[in-house]
Amino acid sequence: MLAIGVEAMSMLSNPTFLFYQFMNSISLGMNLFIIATGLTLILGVLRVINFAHGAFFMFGAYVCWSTVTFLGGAVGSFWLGVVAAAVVLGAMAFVIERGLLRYLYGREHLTQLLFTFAIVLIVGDVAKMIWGTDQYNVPYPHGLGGAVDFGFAKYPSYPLLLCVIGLVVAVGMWLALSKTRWGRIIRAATQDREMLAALGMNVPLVYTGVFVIGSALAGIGGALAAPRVAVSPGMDATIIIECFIIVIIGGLGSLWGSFLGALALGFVTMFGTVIFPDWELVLAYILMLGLLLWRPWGLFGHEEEEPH
Amino acid sequence: AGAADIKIGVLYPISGGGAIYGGPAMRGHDLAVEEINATGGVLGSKFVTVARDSKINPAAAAAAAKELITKEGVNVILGGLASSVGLAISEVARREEVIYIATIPKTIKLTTSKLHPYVFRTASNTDFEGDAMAQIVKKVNGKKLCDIQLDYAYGHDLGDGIAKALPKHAPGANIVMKLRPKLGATDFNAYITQIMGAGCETVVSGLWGNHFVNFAKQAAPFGFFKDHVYITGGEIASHEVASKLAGDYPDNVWSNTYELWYHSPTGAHKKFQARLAKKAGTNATAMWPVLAYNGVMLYKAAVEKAGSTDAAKVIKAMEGLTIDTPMGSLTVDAKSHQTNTGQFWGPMKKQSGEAYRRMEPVTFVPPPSK
Amino acid sequence: METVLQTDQATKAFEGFVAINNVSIDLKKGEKHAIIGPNGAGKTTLFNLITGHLSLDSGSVSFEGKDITGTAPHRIVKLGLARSFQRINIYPRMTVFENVQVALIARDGRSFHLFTLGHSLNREESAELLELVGLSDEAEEMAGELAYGKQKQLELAISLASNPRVLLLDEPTAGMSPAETVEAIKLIEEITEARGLALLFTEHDMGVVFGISDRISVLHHGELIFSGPPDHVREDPEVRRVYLGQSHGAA
Amino acid sequence: MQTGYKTTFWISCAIVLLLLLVPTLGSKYLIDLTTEILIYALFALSLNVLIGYSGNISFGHAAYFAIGGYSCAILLTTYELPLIISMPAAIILSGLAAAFVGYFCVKLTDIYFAMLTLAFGMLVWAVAFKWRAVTGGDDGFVGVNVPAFIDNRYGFFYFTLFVVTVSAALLWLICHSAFGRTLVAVRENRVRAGFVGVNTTRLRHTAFVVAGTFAGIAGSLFAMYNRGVYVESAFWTESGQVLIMALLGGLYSFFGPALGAAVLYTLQVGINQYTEYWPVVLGIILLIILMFLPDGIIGLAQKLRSQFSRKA
Amino acid sequence: MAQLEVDNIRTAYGLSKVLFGVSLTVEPGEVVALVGRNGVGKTTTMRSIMGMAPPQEGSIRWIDRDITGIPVHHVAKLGIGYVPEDRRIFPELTVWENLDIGRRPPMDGGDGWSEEQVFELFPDLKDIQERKGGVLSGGQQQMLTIARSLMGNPKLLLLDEPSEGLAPIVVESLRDRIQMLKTGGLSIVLAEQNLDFVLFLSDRVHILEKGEVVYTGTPAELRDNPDVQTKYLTV
Ligand SMILES: Nc1ncnc2c1ncn2[C@@H]1O[C@H](COP(=O)(O)OP(=O)(O)OP(=O)(O)O)[C@@H](O)[C@H]1O
Ligand SMILES: Nc1ncnc2c1ncn2[C@@H]1O[C@H](COP(=O)(O)OP(=O)(O)OP(=O)(O)O)[C@@H](O)[C@H]1O
Ligand SMILES: [Mg+2]
Ligand SMILES: [Mg+2]
Repeated sequence: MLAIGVEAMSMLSNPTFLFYQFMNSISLGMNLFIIATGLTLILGVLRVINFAHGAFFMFGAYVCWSTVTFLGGAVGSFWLGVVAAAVVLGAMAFVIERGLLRYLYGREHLTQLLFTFAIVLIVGDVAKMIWGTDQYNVPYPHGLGGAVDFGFAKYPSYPLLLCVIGLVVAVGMWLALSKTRWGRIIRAATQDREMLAALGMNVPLVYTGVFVIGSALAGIGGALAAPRVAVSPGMDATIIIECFIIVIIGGLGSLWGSFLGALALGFVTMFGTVIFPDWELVLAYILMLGLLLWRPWGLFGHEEEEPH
Repeated sequence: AGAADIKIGVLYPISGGGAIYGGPAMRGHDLAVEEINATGGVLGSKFVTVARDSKINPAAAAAAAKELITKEGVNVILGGLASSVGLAISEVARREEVIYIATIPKTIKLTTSKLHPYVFRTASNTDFEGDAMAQIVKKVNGKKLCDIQLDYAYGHDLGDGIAKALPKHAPGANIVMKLRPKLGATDFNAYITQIMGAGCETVVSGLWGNHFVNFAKQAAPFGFFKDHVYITGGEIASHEVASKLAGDYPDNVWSNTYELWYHSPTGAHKKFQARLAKKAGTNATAMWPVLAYNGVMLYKAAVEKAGSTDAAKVIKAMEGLTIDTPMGSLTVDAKSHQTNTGQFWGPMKKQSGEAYRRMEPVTFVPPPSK
Repeated sequence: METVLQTDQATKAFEGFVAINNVSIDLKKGEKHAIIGPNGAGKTTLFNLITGHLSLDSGSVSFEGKDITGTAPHRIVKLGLARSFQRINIYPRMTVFENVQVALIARDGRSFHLFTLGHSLNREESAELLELVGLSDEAEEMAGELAYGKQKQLELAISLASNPRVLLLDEPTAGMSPAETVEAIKLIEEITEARGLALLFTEHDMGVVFGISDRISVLHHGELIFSGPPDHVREDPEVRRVYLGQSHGAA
Repeated sequence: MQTGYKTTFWISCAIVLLLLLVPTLGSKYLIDLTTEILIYALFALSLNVLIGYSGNISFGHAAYFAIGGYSCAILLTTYELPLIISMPAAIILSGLAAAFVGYFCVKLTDIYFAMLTLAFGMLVWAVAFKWRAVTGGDDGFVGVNVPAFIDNRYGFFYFTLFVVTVSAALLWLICHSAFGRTLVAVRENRVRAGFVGVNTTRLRHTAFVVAGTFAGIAGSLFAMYNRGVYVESAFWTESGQVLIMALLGGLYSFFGPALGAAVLYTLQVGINQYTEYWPVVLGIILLIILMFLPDGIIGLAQKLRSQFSRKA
Repeated sequence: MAQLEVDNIRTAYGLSKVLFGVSLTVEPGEVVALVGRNGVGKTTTMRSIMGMAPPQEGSIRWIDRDITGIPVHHVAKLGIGYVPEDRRIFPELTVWENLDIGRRPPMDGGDGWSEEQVFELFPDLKDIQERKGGVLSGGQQQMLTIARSLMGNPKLLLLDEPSEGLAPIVVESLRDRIQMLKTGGLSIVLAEQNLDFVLFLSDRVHILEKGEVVYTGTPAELRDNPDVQTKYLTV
């Protein structure tokens, strides 16, 4: 076992292998970021830890599969699937928020958390009722099943595309939140709901909007993940913990925090599995522990203001 | 009429991630019970199924097993999926002195270190599987092997099984790299690139179900399956994986399955297949039903032979018992309580005009004789 | 007279903005010392530095001759220095009675008694304290539902519970009606008198400031610009210019 | 108020008395079910010291349950030590583990706290998973040796009842002690509590240790009851489950969580018997409780009682 | 017809009743003061008008429209601004962003308040535009709250204890500024403990006691009525 570990280590001095690992890390990171960003948004504004985010992610993947299958795998059907996932999840989120969640805003974190837990149970079973227990395969979108040739090495094109999408999402969200009035309103809503209403803002609408957008992002994340993984029950379970870890190490509700957190998780996972193969199970947790011991409130978070 | 029903407790995961397997298994189980009852039952009694969700949680499965025994008063327990669940149910069976037939769990411990009189297994085990894979390594003339297994009991045991069997069947082959991704892993890129870097021409593996699907989908764009022969346990040749991956199923894969709907080694299988197809509403059926089906049939035969449902008598009857199954005859080893369940092995080939891969040729590999 | 509390060249900056600059003040035994100054002058910050809520960039704080720079807040309280807050700071979902009782339990060092029933501890003393601040009637009400002024009274009761020798009050009468203010001031005077407390407080109500303080220090832009008896403060042109304005300055 | 304590005392006595009679009903299943519920009730009560009384949501509480379970099982079986040594040692080990983990966790609050406990909990899970030689890995530690006097359904039931009753009594005392009161104050306003001279960090740390220790007791009972310990017991979903139990019963009452454990466990076992779609049923029940019974079952009972007495 | 007409409202928090029939009217450009001891219901009256604590009985009319129980943000959009006693700035937003959140064009067109004008009113805020609201001193927060609600160009301002926590010199200038706003046509409901401030600014004073209006009069009348003052306002 030891000798084998050493061999893997020695591969790290091989530039092609290093390039692969580097790309692997970034693509995993961006993949996770796309999924986690919706969670960050919801957590930041609604202060709700949305356990159902993973279930929404799974649902998005299923919707994408159904769309692709319905269209017989025609060119472009995958991208329609992504849109469909966003729309369906957005609509679901709308119903959940308007019908139930909004009555719980005044209550404790724990109540809201268990609420989302209940949603996990329900959404999971609804998915099972619709799609059964089979696993499904979504082919890579047309023209993206191959690899891009960098001269010295080839790297699969689809993960590369995910990196680009991740970056676009990050920059887009950042611009929207910090440079627009709506962004400021959303941030204000995280801090004092009642006062925001007293300034004439339709806070319930803001909340609904944020929940819908965040959930649609989960759906998009699921649809975008679908070509790389088996679409099946249970795919929600691991992703939600990874998303939590990202959000926490980034600092609650911080966009760039979760961006960096996702990248960190990508690198730690990819290099960790090579250097400490026996620790793969807990690499993510160790990353989180280490980070929180170093910066207790995450990369970009800070302690709640205490009263003067 | 007259005699009381015989209650069969059955435990498969029917909720959550494990439901992919538990659902089809239940179908096979129900088919067996229906057939038995349609032909007048056993000793004049009907079989009645009491099903519970084992989840993939041993403590929950143990609690459910206890409930089946103490509340429902079942005569036997069938099922299990994960190894830990199998062991947990087995422990309850031992204490409550009720027979447990493990239909899916493969962990070797069940019939070795944790063996007790009440536990039997109709599933294959990791040593059988490793032995078959070593034979294929020989067949494809593999020399430099990479071994990738999931980091949990089944993966470790299968890895050991392969390592044990290699010197016997393929002495020239050498494992140069062992990789152990975690159970439930979804991103295999780090492993794919490591194998590519290590320069193996052959990969042995036990990545099952979704793990294989994810691995294959992520490896394909690298051109991975052009350069590597991929020999794998974990029933990757089964219909559920082949049909779902369809055109994305990679080339150069050798794998196994308990059953193939398109391949009938016996006349009994044809009939079984027809009935199952009717129940499932499709010809192309999964592999899991036959496992559950065989478990019920084994118990039925043992009760008939014992002439009673008394556990001690049934155990006696079961030891050394041989029954006919859709897959051929099956014998219970009197000492280890393990049946000689074999598996089909072969390369997966593209079919002309179809995306769906089939095993071609199909070879039945019986368990190694001692 | 003996000095009980002292800051020596205390300095504190927030991200380059100097909120407290070289401030040295002292509090004598039994003295009532007011700190006044424009909004944002650094009064609350100074209090936070003294009570250990914020750490000093440089300088030191000493209490009864002991250097307490860098000591944890709860230790400082135990030494005999208590404070109230500018914003209300109570236990909103506990009864008024329990608010005080818990403080007494802490004072007696019983917070870590896992096997002593809490219910019966310090009942009489809690009742007395509530009586003292005039909250006897509200003893069983949820503290969070009290009106603002009453919550301030409760704050005072909680602060007194630790038997302090020095009391730091950050705008104790802010938000109180004139009637309550008069009562509160009377109360504070009585209590400081009876218990021999030294009092360091901030306040923007000049009636209160000039009414009770023995000495007044003025902060401006984080610096101490004046310290002396009330009459002198009133006449100081600089203080009038930056803080008092016309009405109070003229009086 | 004092009379309130008295009522609690007598009601508790009555419940214990009724429980003593369970084995006479002649149903093995009922005995098993009651034993399981008692163990989960203790588990939930221990968690409530953290959640209800100190206001810290833990997602890693199952870790101490598992540590108690593994230690007790290993000491009894691998080292063949008597129960009188194994169980106390297991309890102390859980407490020590909680002391170690708590040291880091109590520096944080709220969601960060919850996530840190989750991370530590998963580390414990991973150790149990990987340390096959000692714990049996994901196969579980099967075949625990238990002493003869509890190696039967009845003996174990009475033993469990005894241990859970004594533990619950101790927990009650702790929650209503000077410490418990101060804990509530810290939950309500940490900063203020600091300024009346409470070392809030140490106080929360103590609560963490108390919770972990009693979870360890529940865990060691569970290991002996099942004659086995499995890694799933340390998984975060197990922590989630016990959290739901506590909330279901009502966090701000001492006995609520125990009641919640009884109700949820029975529900789960019950629903499981009728449908494979038990998660959706559970989800809907949970929703109804959250939407309509904000203070859990105990809260509802109190509301009904106060309405009743107002009419009377 | 008055601009704001509060008619006999009764408000409770849960089971505890706080207002027992409070009525008041405000004419355009008028300053109406609410005074009284702590806990008599001044804040609750304002929260009722704002829709934050909708009354169980009684009605609130605003320019010929019944606004009883409508959502808070609708009330705000109809031109009523609220400055709460506990400040409630958005701590994570900068001073400038806090002001921006409050921005709302005047209902009847025109330019309305700009940051520059607000900074003229509170020069202290100008230098700390980029500072986060949460770290401001108590008084700075108070100024920011008032400034923020002005940015919404309300027709009626509910000012809950605006002078609290402000330095005397600032109180003075605030008083003058409010006077200016009033001259500019803004109506104001003012809850205040500082009697001088009240007497200087208001057109009418209501004294509340235990959730009821027990006295109504002009400042002059109140000034000349030491009996009432002693009875309700001092010890
Ligand atoms: N954490 C911080 N970061 C940056 N600036 C801060 C911080 N805390 C306080 N300040 C600034 O320091 C200055 C002093 O604030 P402080 O609260 O001490 O004032 P104060 O004298 O109590 O005023 P007031 O009378 O209005 O309560 C203010 O300008 C404030 O904005
Ligand atoms: N959220 C609440 N729940 C229950 N009771 C409340 C709540 N808020 C206020 N009260 C009660 O309502 C009454 C009126 O409070 P209100 O804040 O309106 O008084 P106020 O006149 O503004 O007093 P102050 O001058 O102290 O600000 C008080 O007795 C208070 O205890
Ligand atoms: Mg201040
Ligand atoms: Mg008020």
